Amino acid sequence: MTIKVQAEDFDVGAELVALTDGDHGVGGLCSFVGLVRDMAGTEPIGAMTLEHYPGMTEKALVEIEAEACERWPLSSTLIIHRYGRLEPGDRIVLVAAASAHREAAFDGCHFLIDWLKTRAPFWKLEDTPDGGQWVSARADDDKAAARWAAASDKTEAAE
Amino acid sequence: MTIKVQAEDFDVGAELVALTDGDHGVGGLCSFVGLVRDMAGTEPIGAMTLEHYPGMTEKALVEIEAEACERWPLSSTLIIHRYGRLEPGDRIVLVAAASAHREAAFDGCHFLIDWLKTRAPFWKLEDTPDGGQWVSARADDDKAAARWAAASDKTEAAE
Amino acid sequence: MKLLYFAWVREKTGIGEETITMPEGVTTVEDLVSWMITRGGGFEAAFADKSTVRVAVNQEYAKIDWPVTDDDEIAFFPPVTGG
Amino acid sequence: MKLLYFAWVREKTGIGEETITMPEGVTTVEDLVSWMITRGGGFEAAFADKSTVRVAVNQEYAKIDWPVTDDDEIAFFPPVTGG
Repeated sequence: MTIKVQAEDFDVGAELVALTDGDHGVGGLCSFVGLVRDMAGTEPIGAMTLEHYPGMTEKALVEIEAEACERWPLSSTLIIHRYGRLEPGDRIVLVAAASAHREAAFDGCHFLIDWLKTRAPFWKLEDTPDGGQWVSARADDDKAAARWAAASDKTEAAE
Repeated sequence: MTIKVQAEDFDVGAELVALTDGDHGVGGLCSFVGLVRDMAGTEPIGAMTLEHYPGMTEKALVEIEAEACERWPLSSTLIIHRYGRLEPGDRIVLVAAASAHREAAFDGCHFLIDWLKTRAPFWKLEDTPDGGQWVSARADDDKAAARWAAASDKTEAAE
Repeated sequence: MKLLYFAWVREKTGIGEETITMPEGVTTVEDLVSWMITRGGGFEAAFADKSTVRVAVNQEYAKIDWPVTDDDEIAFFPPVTGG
Repeated sequence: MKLLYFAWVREKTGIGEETITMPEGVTTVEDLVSWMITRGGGFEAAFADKSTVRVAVNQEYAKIDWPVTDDDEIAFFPPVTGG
């Protein structure tokens, strides 16, 4: 259960190896890396700046990890999210989930990034030819997160 | 579109970095690492040996990658699978898919491992306290793979 | 109470952080937002479309009817767009 | 034709690879499997439950009615369990 909110880049390989190192009960490790694209829709972007809410951001990520661990049998999870100025090709975020079972690793990892995108206090400001533009929240992201909420409701109803 | 079938271990970080390096159209990279567990069901295992069909294995993996790239807008994919003797904690397989979009990266990666598990000619022999035991195909794996087959049928019907 | 503003809410209000004494008559998040608008200028602009502003009280997302006290840390920001 | 055996099919037949002349009367995968069983011993044991054996002709999965020729590479193996 690792959370890092940092300006610096991270080493994907080292982080993933550390996540399962010495735990021989792990059968699968799923990870997702989000990267800065050089396009925002049809507009080229030169760079972006990620703002966050120190304190609440970490707290929100801890809650998202705890929720994932409650829903799936995960042996370890990881969220690393950067802030500050980033350029196209730069890594923004790494989330990962390890489990004895493949499906739990996939679902746990997918849930981490979907919930992070709608719940963790980060805001993107993109440098476009027309100047800095705050990225709008995407309906698709809400939809992706709602999928997991529905699954949770079902679980609760069944209990 | 990289395929490697090898006895040696691989460097997850280096492989994933190489997969998106210089491609600033990539927004998401999803990967899955399969590892040797120290238990097979309730039985402890000391090690396992992976047998494969040189020639057909590579061919099957190329077909699985091609199918993934046909179904989702993936900018790159990777499959590395080991053979030979492996011990608990050892990496067996790495699959990864990069895309402009998060959902395509997740689906592409998930598809790669699900189809690999039911279509790529590899066979596991586990060292158990009762001697070497060939692992039986799991109904769960067939079910996981069938999910994607159904999705494909739907696509075809809609065309 | 400590007030924090992020992203374009911060740009519109023109400040990132301030400490104020809880205005008279304010007991909920909704009251506080109504008071914000009476401040005029950048504050009025920031809260012109209330549906686009999210609120956190003591670093937890809060609904409009959430109670607030003078000891609280209250943050205003747009829907999040990280990841 | 070149015949290959993998995993427990290989263990039961006792060989990994052999080259034979296509037996008389064999035109499909099904004919070849029937002929295998007539070889007796380990071959009979390997094909005792045909539903557990998969076949590939020239490195492509093949159904029971697939035609075979003397130039083919034909492999017999259990359902795959990699990954």
